[in-house]
Amino acid sequence: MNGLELLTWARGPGLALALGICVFGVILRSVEILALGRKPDLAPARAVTPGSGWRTIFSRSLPPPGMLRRAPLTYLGGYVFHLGFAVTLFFFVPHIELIRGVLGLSWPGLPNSLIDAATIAAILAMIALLIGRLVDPVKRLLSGGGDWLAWALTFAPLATGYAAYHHWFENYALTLALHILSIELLLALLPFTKLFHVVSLFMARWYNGDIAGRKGVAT
Amino acid sequence: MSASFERGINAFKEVIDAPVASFFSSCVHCGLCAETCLFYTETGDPQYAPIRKLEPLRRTWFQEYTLLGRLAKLAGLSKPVTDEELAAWSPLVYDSCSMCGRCSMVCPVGNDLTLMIRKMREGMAADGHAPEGLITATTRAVTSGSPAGVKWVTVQAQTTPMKPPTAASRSALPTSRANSSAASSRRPRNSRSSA
Amino acid sequence: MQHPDNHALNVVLAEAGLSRRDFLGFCATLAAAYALPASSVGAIAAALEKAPRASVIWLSFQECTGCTESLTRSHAPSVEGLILEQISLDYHHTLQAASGAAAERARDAAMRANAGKYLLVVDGSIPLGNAGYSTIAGLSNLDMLKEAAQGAAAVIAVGTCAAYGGLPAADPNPTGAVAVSAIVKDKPVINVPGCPPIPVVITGVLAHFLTFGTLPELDDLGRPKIFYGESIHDRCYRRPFYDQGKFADTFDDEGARKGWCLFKLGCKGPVTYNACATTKWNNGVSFPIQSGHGCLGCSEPGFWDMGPFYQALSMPATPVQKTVAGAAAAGAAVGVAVAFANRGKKAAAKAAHQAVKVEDLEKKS
Amino acid sequence: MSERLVIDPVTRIEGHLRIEAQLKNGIIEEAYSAGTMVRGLELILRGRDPRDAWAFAQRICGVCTVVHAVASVRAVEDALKITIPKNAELIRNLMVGAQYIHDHVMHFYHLHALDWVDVVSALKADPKAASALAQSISRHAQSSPGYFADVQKRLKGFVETGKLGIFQNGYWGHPAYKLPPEANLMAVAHYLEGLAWQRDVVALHAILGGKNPHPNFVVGGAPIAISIYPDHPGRGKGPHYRGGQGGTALDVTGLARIQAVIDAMRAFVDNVYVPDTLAIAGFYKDWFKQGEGLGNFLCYGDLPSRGIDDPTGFLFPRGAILNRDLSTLHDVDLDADDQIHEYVAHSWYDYAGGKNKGLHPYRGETTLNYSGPKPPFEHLPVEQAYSWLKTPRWKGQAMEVGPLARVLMLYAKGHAQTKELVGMALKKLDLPVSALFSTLGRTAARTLETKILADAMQGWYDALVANIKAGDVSTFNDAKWEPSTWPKHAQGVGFMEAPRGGLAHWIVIDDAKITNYQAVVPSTWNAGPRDPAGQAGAYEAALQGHVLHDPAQPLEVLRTIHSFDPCIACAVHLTDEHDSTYEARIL
Repeated sequence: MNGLELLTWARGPGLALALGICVFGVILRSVEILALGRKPDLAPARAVTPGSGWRTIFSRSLPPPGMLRRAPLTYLGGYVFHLGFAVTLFFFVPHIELIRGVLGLSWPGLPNSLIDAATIAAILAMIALLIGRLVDPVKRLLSGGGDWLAWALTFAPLATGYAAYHHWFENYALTLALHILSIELLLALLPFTKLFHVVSLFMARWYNGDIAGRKGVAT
Repeated sequence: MSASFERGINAFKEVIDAPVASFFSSCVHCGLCAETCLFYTETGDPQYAPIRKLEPLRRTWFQEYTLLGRLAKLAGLSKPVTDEELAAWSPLVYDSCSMCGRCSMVCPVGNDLTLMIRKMREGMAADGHAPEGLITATTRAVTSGSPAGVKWVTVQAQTTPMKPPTAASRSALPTSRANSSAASSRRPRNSRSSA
Repeated sequence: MQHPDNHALNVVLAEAGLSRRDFLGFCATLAAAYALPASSVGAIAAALEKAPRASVIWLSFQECTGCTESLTRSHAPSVEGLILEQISLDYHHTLQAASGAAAERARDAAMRANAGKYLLVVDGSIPLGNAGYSTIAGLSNLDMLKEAAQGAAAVIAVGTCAAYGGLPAADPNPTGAVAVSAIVKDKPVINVPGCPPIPVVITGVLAHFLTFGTLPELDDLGRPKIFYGESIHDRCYRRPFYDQGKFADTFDDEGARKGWCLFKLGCKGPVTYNACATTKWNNGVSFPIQSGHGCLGCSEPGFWDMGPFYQALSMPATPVQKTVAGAAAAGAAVGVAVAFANRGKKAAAKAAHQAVKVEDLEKKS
Repeated sequence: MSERLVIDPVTRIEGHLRIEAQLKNGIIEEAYSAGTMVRGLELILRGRDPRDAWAFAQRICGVCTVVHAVASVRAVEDALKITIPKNAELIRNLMVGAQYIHDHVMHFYHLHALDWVDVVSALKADPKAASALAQSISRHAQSSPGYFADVQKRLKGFVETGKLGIFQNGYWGHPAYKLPPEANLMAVAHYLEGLAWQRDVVALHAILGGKNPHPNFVVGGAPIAISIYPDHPGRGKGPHYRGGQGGTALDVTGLARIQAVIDAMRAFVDNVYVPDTLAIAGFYKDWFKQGEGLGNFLCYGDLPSRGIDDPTGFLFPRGAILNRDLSTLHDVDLDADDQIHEYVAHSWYDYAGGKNKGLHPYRGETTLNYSGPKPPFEHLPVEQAYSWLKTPRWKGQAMEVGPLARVLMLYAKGHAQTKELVGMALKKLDLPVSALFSTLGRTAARTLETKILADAMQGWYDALVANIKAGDVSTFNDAKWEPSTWPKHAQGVGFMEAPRGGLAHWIVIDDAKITNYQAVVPSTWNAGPRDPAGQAGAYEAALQGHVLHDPAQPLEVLRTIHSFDPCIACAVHLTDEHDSTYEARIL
């Protein structure tokens, strides 16, 4: 199998398989979580704060006062990585075409120079976060195989995509195939690793906000 | 019926619900909860990272309530929670958490760690891993109405206009002193606290 | 009359009325094609002058004659220059005068007279499904290729069919078509893919062999690097628009007229290695992208099965919706099953609940 | 004395053709035409996006490299009811026209000429006399004695190397060669000139289609956007459409180059091709009496001026002629279930309903079944199946398609330029109209229609320029581009007149995928084997009665076969099957 055949496999059956596993897993895991139900809080609510859960979904994206100074690497690294990754993912025209091919939705892209900058920023942020994870005693204690795997799964598409775009290797089709395959691996494992936070984060934040709301605490 | 490991795990199973599952699913091990925990900030000991305190509960959730975890347990890939483990976690769950709620306020993915600590304590208690002092206090509270074991006469003595101390009122004091010294002896071992 | 086997090219050229200037012009073209310095023109001329016209046998199997047509479009060297002055094209269905038995005799004679020295050119794939799927003079393609390859110095597989199986081998490959390299294992095989290959690429590879007597440097797909070393996308005049994010959305919108990038219209330039964007076609007139149509990727193995031509390269090559819908249903089903199991477990836990009394707090086991 | 003649490979054609003939005393009693290569394109096409079909279908043939693409996009457009913009119609006409002119000239000089021209004899020519001959028939510039002397010297040097290459084993010196050495020399010169000319004039395809062979097309119009802005102020004075240089190949420079190509085409056709045809034909008048064949002719019609749905606007009319009767033209309907049928009685295919059934292409079946002898073999069993070609019939009749059919249709319809050209040629050769029904009649018809097309090219070009000047730069209709706009089921036929004759592709589309694709091509009509009733095809009929001087040098057979300009890869196309078994048929 040469690079192009691998690419065609990755664009065809591979993509279908990965997306299938991803969607399968996301739905399975979501049902699994939500179907556990909520243990009722028998205490009377101290306050009625409608929409607290929804508000928290958004408000939790900002660092609480003082935290930025306390953990600058985690916050800045996290922001740069997430924004860079999102810009690269959602505003590179070939990616938009992929989304159009799957969902039929489309929007204008950004010039490649900006995408390039966003990718580099995301890559550097990920490297900084990796070093942080290796050095910081708390993170190191909390980290297990799943954390290193998740990092690698996220880093691989950025690195292979960057290498493909800049033709670092002679065989472009193969590089592109590896890029797509790395994304497919990411998609397939997303529901079953901590990467599932891209979905469960919304539930977690909502519950948190809702619970806090009953206590009359603004979150 | 005495406390037992089975009862503890059973309680874990009872308290794990959708919020808990979503919290554990969302954790990215960023460590920010530690940055807000006084036990960590004062000691610098990573084991006080709040999410770390919930590890037995997390594993119970994973093994009991997720497909992947059930399979992993079947395949022997995920080691089950043990009584010894719970014993080891007891100081973390009880003595190293003041339930101040700061971690729940900063967690970027929205985990309510305080809630989970509270839930975990239900199981820990059913397992008999509540701290000895707390058990005593609780027993006293139930039996005598005062966790500190203060009897009505003592209260009366305290509330009546000052008189020279009597032998009866003096006899109540050593008990409370003994309690507080027991609590301080359970201080975390690795403490470098200057407090 | 000179002895035919020792007939050097310069003498032939002189006798054929081709001036020294014409000859050096050809050498300069060759030097340019191979990105050699101008100073090498003399060396090329010297090499060519010593070379007698090499015997070339051209076999056509499962093909459409597009490759031969392309050969005739070559400007430098031109096809008439090639067949009169540079090679002795001893067998070629479409161009040779003789037919039938006379044609086959010419092939036999050339193979015998030039054993071990002739160049074998093949266009078209070889069907292995049934020997009757393609025959010439009652002979199967497989037998004819094996017979002709035996005495060849090297084999040039011209066109994507010969190089990689091409159209006949496209899914579901009804005739079991294979590439030349699947059959010829003991001889050097140069792949010159393209549907068809660019005219001067065909003649350029022949000229390289004639000039240097060796094979050009090949990439991992057996293609000469000098012509297939760079992707069309990298050398495309529309590349700046790709980088600026300017794309034609349809074939005659503003972007299409302004020459914006054709990526969204399915251009396969990024994964296609060929000289189209630099050499261009038909004496540098244009190439597919310049004429408004995305690259089909025709010099790449398996390009027919790369997914729909008008689907952007980053789009799924095959529809994923059905798989995803099925997976979603399966996910929901398994999720519900797990949910029921979980609820059962939780209900059991609740049933096993025992109120914790103070006497229970202490472990007495 | 009866003997079996086999010519395989028939060279100087496209594809793999085998002719077997039964000779009696040097005369052909029966001839059999066999296509010996199959690829399976139709199976390959099934399940694919109909918008992609043209690229696959185009690779049916690299010689008539635009025609299958055009037929294919028209089939899809017919099925999906897509109309194309005026500019796209003109661009397609220009490309089809250029294909004809290029292909016919190359056929005459590079494939057919060696049947009439003895290359070796040219060495004996007197360059001065050759020059005089050339100047007497044409005002072509390259005709000085020095020019012919140079060509002769070049040829001499080549021949003296002893390595004749492609000319090895030609039938040089065969008594059937009748041209004087000077005419041979002139023809050899034009053989070489033609090679240079053809690679220059393909620039038109390269501009409008990106490359040649296999230029690009698109369903719904032309892929090339017009990079000229009618409302662009441009630089300096003059027509305001002079802006927008360089976006695509179809800019002001591209247009000018197309004009230059058209000029070069017309000059070569007028000054070289037409005079050479008439001059050479003058030496072979007996070939205006044989090789006639069926006498039935079929045209689908092409080169529209008011859209493909309006046959009254076609340059080449549609219709059928039976038994040489030019007074009665029959209507042809490609959709009608009872008109065009394909048979497999003598082909290596099976039909579910039996070998003798005929099927309309929409309902065609594909069951590949090679029942011939195992290679290597000597003879084909002509009583049974002997070809990869199917046998198409129109209302049960064997038909000839191609230039002769078209010229006869034009002539019968009273097309003024055709009447004038035919009249001129017949007068010059001193022949009656019936001489057209012959080997050389076919070759002459090809030359005359080339002249008609070369003149028409200018008209299409002028119309395109006028449109652009008027502000119309539309080349593509995207209304039905997305498959979501298509009906669940659709079927259509795309027809055209290819250089070798009437060509049509039938397509059936279900759920945006091809479920059936069939091409019935010119060489299938002409080169197909016998039908169940034993009726011979056009090649087979035309060869009957030929007298061979020497069966080892069957020059006479080649003359007649080449007069059809065989294109066998085209003829061996594919149909498909309706049940779920996996079967292939290429015909």
